[in-house]
Amino acid sequence: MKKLVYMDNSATTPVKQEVLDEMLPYFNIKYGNPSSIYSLGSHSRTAVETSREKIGSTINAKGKEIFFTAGGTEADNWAIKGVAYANKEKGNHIITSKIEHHGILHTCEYLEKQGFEITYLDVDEYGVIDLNQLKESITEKTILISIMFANNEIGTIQPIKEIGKIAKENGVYFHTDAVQAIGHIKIDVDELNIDMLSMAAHKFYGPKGIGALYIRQGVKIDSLITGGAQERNRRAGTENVPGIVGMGKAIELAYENLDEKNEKLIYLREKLIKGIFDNIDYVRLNGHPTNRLPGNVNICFEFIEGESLLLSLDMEGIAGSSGSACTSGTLDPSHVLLSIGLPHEIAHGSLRLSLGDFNTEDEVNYVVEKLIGIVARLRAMSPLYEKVKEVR
Amino acid sequence: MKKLVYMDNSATTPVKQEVLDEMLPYFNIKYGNPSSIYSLGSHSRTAVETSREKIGSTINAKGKEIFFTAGGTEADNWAIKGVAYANKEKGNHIITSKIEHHGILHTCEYLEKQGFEITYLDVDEYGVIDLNQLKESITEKTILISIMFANNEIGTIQPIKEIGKIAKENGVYFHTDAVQAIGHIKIDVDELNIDMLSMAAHKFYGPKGIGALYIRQGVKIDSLITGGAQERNRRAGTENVPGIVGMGKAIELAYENLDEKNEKLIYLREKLIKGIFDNIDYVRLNGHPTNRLPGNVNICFEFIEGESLLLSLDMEGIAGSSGSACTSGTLDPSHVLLSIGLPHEIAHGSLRLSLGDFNTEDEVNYVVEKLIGIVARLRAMSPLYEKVKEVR
Amino acid sequence: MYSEKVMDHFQNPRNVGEIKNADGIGEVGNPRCGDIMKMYLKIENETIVDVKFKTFGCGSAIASSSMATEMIKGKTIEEAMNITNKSVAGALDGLPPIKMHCSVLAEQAIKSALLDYSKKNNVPIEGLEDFDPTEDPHDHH
Amino acid sequence: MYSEKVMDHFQNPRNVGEIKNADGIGEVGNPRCGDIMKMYLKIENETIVDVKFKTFGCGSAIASSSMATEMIKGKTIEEAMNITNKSVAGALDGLPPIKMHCSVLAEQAIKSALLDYSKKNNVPIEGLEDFDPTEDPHDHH
Ligand SMILES: Cc1ncc(COP(=O)(O)O)c(C=O)c1O
Ligand SMILES: Cc1ncc(COP(=O)(O)O)c(C=O)c1O
Repeated sequence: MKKLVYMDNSATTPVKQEVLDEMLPYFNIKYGNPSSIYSLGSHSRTAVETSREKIGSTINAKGKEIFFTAGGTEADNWAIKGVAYANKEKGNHIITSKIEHHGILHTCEYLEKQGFEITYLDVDEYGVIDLNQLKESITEKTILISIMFANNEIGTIQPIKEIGKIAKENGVYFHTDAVQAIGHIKIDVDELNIDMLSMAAHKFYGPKGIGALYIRQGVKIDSLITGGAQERNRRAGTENVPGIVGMGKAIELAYENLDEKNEKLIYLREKLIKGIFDNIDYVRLNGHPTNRLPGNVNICFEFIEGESLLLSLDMEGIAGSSGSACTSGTLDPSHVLLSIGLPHEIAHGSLRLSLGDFNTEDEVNYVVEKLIGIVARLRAMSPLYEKVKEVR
Repeated sequence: MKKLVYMDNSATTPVKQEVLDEMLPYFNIKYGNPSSIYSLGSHSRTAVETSREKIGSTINAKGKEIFFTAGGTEADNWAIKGVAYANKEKGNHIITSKIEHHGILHTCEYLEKQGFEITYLDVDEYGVIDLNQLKESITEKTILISIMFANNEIGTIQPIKEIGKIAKENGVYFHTDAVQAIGHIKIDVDELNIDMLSMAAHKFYGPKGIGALYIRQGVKIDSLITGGAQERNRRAGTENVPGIVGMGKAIELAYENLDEKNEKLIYLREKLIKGIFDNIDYVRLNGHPTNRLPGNVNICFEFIEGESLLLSLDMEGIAGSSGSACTSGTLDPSHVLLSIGLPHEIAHGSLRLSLGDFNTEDEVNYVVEKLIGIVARLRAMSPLYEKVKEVR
Repeated sequence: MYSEKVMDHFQNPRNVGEIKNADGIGEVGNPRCGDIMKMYLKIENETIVDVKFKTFGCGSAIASSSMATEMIKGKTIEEAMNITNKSVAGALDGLPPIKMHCSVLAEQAIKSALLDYSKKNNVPIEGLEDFDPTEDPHDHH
Repeated sequence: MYSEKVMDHFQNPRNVGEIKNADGIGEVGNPRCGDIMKMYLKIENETIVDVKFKTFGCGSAIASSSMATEMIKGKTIEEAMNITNKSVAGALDGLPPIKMHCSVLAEQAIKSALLDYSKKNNVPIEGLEDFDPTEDPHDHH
């Protein structure tokens, strides 16, 4: 394949070689079903439990509080629906935010049809929720607060510790969608008072199709997928053993030298932002200026549309993403960009470049250089830019 | 590892090398997210759609009627809950059988708590449902019939075509859990009037953690997992691309030379059954004598308990499974064996040996030889056998 | 996702730009929806002798504009009026279903520019009587 | 799943068999539940001079029986009465939680055989007053 500058690590990441190497035997050598009692089965069982322990210890949880799922979305669905159905005698009110991933939002909307009441908290211009609004929203009927750890589009990190504290003080469960945070930020579920936490391996150099939900011991939650006795009777289905093994290895690698890796990512991120701001006008940075994911850059280029930007970048071998309507398959641009107050026409021109462990400084320079030309070319074609020039 | 005679292919199968080879690039070379518009993403998209088409054409369905899931259990849950919730205005009655997999049974039990009514059809001594009982069970409120294609324990194949006909005549949806059948038996969803069909790749030499639900166009069904727009808005979550690719390749291989492979399996199966019956007394074959999965052998050895049989076989490098309570993590032996009328004490002594593409005639001979000694040894220890000898 | 033709017209769009003193100018779309097309026509003797466009929009919007300009350049007004969104999409070897509105926009842009010409010059154009340039192209999905 | 000790006792069970004219015989468990243990004792001068067992059951049931017989062989009745399910499980380096009832069964089998001896010979045994050999071992999970 031709040269590829992959800057869409928030969408998914390649599986690291060390991770794949650990997975391989579980496809066709140690292929036993973990539920089987013969040796081949117990090898798989051990591998599954080892991974579970690794993941648990990474977030300061017990291994038995980790339950494997098919990914982040299943974990999100499970947390929301599972708590809702299991606690509906207690109350029917759930608090979340306007900038959650669709795995949370669409699930909340589904519950609304079933008679649950959902409060969608606003966010400020940086995408941060208002803790006072959160406090005021809690009622006697509130059973769950679900606020994402870090936003997938704009990278903003929420005040999780404060949210956890409010949840605890009010005796309400706290779930956080940490799909973008796990593997990139240190998380201690006890210190942060997190009761449930969603993760997906493919966002930290593990395989697609595997994720997990941390469920603090004692949390009352129904199963989403019922059947066999796997996952201590809480999530049925033959375990995806290679996936689970890969997730365990990936999380281990992710937290090795995390500070160093993040220092590098932040350096590249700031260089990329500076490169763009120094060379291109009518741009704006989305998300919190400092309190954001180390690898996340999200910038709006006024007067041009995101998809044509992405296609142009792709021709130069650069992979990024956009919150434009055209790339989401809907008519509206990203709900996240609208929630932080961007007008539609500006939101359409957003570009997310998410950096990862394999990106280099050369790549950042290359991207800035190519962006300058592409933005100029698309603006030259844009009737909106023309108007601005006239005004000037 | 030491010599292994793997005869638990109904529990899971090794991934075939050709399958793994097709999957590998999708872990770390073609790792793009299929939802991304750049080239790396569209390679993944193409791979996913190619697999979908392969699976569809195998069962005479359209590709767009195939929806990927994390496995058989998720497909079962989706079919049952999805139809139940989407059609509850029409009715609240579901018909299934007593010998379904727990993925169906426990899901039906969950629905019972929500006010649905479930009829669990009886089966005869061979594990076959009674078509008259099925017909008589249908009421105005019946929205779904879910009967498994072939049983995972005793291998019995149900009269699917007749069931499909009855369902169609009564305007009731027909779902079949074909997890044990797909890849082993030719299935034409049109000819058999099947509206929904569950499958899992790891039962036919594909990877664990990936399955699919066939949903006939027009069937009214809610989503089980909501969020992103994947799977045509019906099953959210980043696609498990390597898994999907593997499933497509595996199903293709499975249906190559199927008749030949099944002829061999049936030959081995009959040889194994005969070997056991000729050499060991107080045994009985479970399941239908002829209308059963090509590779399925299920035999009760009276006076001994299944788990100790399995452990003893494991010491000789033989992997099998049992419906004994001890291996299921519950107090009762397999619900399937009880449903065909076996007394508890006999059901505890069941052994399932499920043959697959890699088994040989030598292995069959080896298993028979070892079984003779093991059964004799365990019976010598058994206070139940002692009593029988006294009576003799 | 896109055909090679679409990618070619996106990458090397024909007739980008403006025409000073154009005889007809049409602008359709809405920045809220992420697409605006502006089309400039130079018309002599009922014939479109030159055409330019500017587009704010996705890849298929740019490609559709480009293709549409190619299809009407040198054509009579009557011929241009025969261009439909389907013929634009067809000339591009098809568009993904969710992108069909881009070709609708291209058709509307042509008609809009012709309407402008027709009004300015007081020449009625057959087929434009009921034309509403503000109709939502997304309804044509 | 099982410790090496369990596997050893399962594979090479000690004291399998019967004792003709045993002084005490105990049988506990239920074929419905998948486990029956039968224990034979030869008792001389308050001492268990020989012990044999037969078991229908899973690996841990067989191992628990075997271990239990080893633990009481050569011991006085009083010593044997001190054997608990926990000590049997402990001597096997532990049992999986769902298998603890097997060690309970072993304890019950010993007590049952001692009760039989006590009744036959009319010697009261301290600690057996409230013993109910039909108690469900699964409650001890
Ligand atoms: C008949 C049947 N249905 C459903 C399943 C569940 O499949 P999975 O464990 O892949 O979720 C199985 C296998 O375990 C099965 O044999
Ligand atoms: C914040 C967040 N939550 C949930 C998800 C869903 O994860 P998956 O697509 O692996 O199911 C994603 C990624 O797509 C995400 O970024």
